[in-house]
Amino acid sequence: MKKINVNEIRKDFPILSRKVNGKPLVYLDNGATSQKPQVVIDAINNYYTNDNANIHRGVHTLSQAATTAYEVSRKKIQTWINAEHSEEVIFTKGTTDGINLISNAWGRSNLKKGDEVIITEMEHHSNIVPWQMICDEKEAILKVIPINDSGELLMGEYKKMLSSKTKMVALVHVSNALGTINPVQEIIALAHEVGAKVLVDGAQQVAHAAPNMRDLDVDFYVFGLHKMFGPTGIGILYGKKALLYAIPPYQGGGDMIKTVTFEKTTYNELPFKFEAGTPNISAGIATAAAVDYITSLNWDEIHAHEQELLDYATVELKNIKGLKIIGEATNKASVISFVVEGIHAYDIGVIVDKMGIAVRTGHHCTQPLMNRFGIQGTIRASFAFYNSKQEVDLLIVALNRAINMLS
Amino acid sequence: MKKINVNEIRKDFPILSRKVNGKPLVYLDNGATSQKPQVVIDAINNYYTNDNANIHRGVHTLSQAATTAYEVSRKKIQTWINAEHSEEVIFTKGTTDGINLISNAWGRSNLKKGDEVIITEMEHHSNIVPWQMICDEKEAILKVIPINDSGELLMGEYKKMLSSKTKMVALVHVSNALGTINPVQEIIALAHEVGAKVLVDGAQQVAHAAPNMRDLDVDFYVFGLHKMFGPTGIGILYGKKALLYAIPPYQGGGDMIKTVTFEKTTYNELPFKFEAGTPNISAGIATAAAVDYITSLNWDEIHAHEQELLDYATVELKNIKGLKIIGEATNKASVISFVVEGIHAYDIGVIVDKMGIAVRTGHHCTQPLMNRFGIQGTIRASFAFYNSKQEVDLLIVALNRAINMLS
Amino acid sequence: MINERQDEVIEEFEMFEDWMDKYEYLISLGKELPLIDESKKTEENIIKGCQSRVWLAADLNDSKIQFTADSDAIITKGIISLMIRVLTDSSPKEIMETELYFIDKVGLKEHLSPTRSNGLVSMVKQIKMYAIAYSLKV
Amino acid sequence: MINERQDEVIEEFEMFEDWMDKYEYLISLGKELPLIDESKKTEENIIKGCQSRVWLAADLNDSKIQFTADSDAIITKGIISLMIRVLTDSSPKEIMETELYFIDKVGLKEHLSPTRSNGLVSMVKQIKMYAIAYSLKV
Ligand SMILES: Cc1ncc(COP(=O)(O)O)c(C=O)c1O
Ligand SMILES: Cc1ncc(COP(=O)(O)O)c(C=O)c1O
Repeated sequence: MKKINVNEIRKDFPILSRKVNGKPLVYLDNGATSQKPQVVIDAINNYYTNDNANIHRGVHTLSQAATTAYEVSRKKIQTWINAEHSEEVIFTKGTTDGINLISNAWGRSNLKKGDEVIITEMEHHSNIVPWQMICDEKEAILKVIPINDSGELLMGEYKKMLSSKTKMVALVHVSNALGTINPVQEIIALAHEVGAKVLVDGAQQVAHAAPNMRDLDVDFYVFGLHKMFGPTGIGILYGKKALLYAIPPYQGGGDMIKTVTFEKTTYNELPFKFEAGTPNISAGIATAAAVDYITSLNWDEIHAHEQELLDYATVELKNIKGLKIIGEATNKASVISFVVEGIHAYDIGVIVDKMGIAVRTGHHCTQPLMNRFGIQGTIRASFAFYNSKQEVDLLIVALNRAINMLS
Repeated sequence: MKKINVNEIRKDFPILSRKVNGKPLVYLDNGATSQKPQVVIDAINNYYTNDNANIHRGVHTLSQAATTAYEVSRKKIQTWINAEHSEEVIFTKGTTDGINLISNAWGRSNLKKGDEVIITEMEHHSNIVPWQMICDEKEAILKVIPINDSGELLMGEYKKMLSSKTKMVALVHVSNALGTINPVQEIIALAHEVGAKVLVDGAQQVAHAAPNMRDLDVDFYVFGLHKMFGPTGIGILYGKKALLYAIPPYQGGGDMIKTVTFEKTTYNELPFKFEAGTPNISAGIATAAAVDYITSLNWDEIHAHEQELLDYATVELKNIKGLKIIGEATNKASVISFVVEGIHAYDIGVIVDKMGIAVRTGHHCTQPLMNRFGIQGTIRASFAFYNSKQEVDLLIVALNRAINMLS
Repeated sequence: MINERQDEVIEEFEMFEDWMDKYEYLISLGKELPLIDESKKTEENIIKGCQSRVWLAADLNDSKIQFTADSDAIITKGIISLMIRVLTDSSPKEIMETELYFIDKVGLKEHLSPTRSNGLVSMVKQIKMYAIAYSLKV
Repeated sequence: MINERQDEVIEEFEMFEDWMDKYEYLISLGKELPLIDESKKTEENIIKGCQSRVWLAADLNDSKIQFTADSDAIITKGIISLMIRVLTDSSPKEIMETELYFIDKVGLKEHLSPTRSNGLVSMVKQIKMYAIAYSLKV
């Protein structure tokens, strides 16, 4: 397969040429947030410099231009995720906001005592705590699909859990801590057989491939733009139209109403019913630039490149004595978590940072998963398409040096 | 009093030199959103170009720098609003989000059947609908303080409403549709006498003066940065520490927890308990630039200038035949709403826009207030400190021309 | 037929030198006789834009649809008047198949943007709905 | 007394040429004898940073506070070792009044930033709390 030119692509991202602690930045913390191409930065800049106005309610030119640009972004997302209707695309604050919207608005109107919600052992706190809160309130039961030592879901256990009591299955598409890509399509189909709805947390998926709503037949899908080379403070909740239609609103305020009197308020149509208040307009508008950017790339090549990075880094890391990779699923995104025997992840993070390497250390907001592996946390290197094999080499050099110092 | 140099100040705002429909932009829609000085745009730009990283959890240099910058913004806001503790400053998505947070998290844990929540007849939908929703759920009663024909609260009626049943008084500091500045300090003191809490919607206040938390002795105060010359998608909820401490969290997710197990989750300290998920980092960081910018200005001069604009525009508008100002409170911010006999606000908005004038038309998300005055909507000119008397003149010329065409 | 009338309107608008002339013409159209019978201004026939209200009624006569409509905003009403002139007295099929290009061509596209809160977009949708409904009856 | 010890540490660090030397020294400090009695590593004495855990105990002896502390991260432990060297065996009043400037001066300020999740900041807060508490007893 033709290779992408990483050196060329890196030029699109101004931050990638900066230095950290005197060393060239090696940014391997893409799982936490991705870097932004110049076109996204420019879109934000241009909005504030030339077009800034509030949207959806103004007659004047600036307001119309901003509204149009904002709605263009919605359509671009719709196309990108292959949703049937543009009003199935709701702008949120981020992944966490989207999950809370559903656990709250859907949960309050659909869960009752004794109902069951299924999550997995590898969920991010953002896909655990909201369900704990609503299950607590509704006296519903939270069930957890366990994983094997490689970090893969035990599908047999999942099938056993499913019953007519199951109302919701909420799970991560790609695990931020392990890299595991879950078989969401199969999981969704199984859930639908018992009449349960499925919410997929796509936070980590969207940097690696466009999720396909119609192929997945998923009920709710959430992600944030900041991990897909877009701005901070904005995310997407996709929901099937009929479901969104039936759910009561989450937040009340401007834009989400049709008419308000003190006696009776009627709610606006989709998507506005779920978009109370002035949104993050600059980020909404720059979303189009992010989608345009990523769709301009050759994703077959990117998949091959990311796989190569993953394979290469995996082999190189395994050569380091005492290093253990956490998460060895067959189907894995370019995310590697590991621990080093006798050395605290924090110490390694501090030392490699001195050499310009940005990795994440800690529990990655997946404490139950860390407990499952009997560890406090890991060191995580997460790769984006702009990372190179040379950067893997630099990581390995830095790790060896850190381990040397720390043992 | 010394006059501010509007021409100089305008240079700080790049958009103010653009043209609209071939005419210089006259931006009089500051009530909807304000324009941004270059320093705010630069701060966002600089973050994405040089420092972009996720915050609060990373050990590496970029993450530390971003976290520090984000927390600096919190402190700047604290100082600006004279809050006692920095953890009383919660970052939200905006005014609407802040009100929903309180109506939800405070309301769910504090309201019960028969309790009373008092709002006013001039509230924005964002301070009506959330209270309708929670009162509905809790079978609490929503009471409404009426206003007089000038658009001032009937304080006598308010006093009569107060009782031991009153649990919350939620009102707007400065009315977005009328300009009325409410006597919030007195209202708060009266509410406290019966043991009620007070939430003040400061969305329109913050463009005209810094609200003082300790002087007001307010329990909750909300506003958004986009109306105070800062970025979109970020707002502030101030809450008294003891109250915030006692309220359960609103959203669940990353950052807002201390420990998570499937059996039991403990929540993080303030302010993080209320800040689930990756926040709007770029906007959070640029908040400091917005606060620095406005505190660098001479606000005594600005008050005088805004008063002059208000007085001048009021006189000039009243000279127009058939024009009626809606909202003539003694204590008024630089916001003027008006209607023209026999002409639809929308038509005027469309025509003056052709002449480069951006005003807002419609119900301004205050439908009950419009009903009170028996109108569908108004035309609203809302001034910021960068507006000039010449711009008022241009507005008057454009209005006369529009009325001419339309009558 | 519809397209002929569209082209007619486009030609008419070519005379106008600037936006002033154009809007003055629109306003004069808006001011002319009522475009709808007062009795038809019912809650049922109303289309609520956020800012202006639009009323729309459709009757079938001799296999052709007669549209009548109105708005409380005069510019909106002017545009409605053009639309009725173009569309009324056409068969459901014609209406279903037509593409309303004249609005764009005469420089009034902004008023038909889905982000406008004047109710016109919903009106056009509603017109198509009527056409579909009546096409089943014809 | 405390300041003398701070200055001593600062002088020591002036020898180091680069971050490597400095961190190697810190790590070696971290590796030395336990800084706290295993029996004192209780739930009560733990300070939970998001990433590393810190244990801290304080005892009053002869009107002077003895601090012992530990961490599971070795760099954190190295810094703790410096802090104990500087602070221990001081009177509550001294500790209350002291300003810990050496951390900044030796170029380790980043570790004491309130945004760090290593638990050190909470530890310093806790040290001051102990000092206040004991000052009431002395
Ligand atoms: C008085 C008032 N309250 C609340 C809001 C809602 O603010 P936002 O839309 O920024 O959430 C606004 C702004 O439209 C307002 O003017
Ligand atoms: C798998 C997963 N889910 C949810 C989240 C939460 O996303 P956000 O913090 O952007 O709301 C993250 C990111 O940290 C994640 O990796």
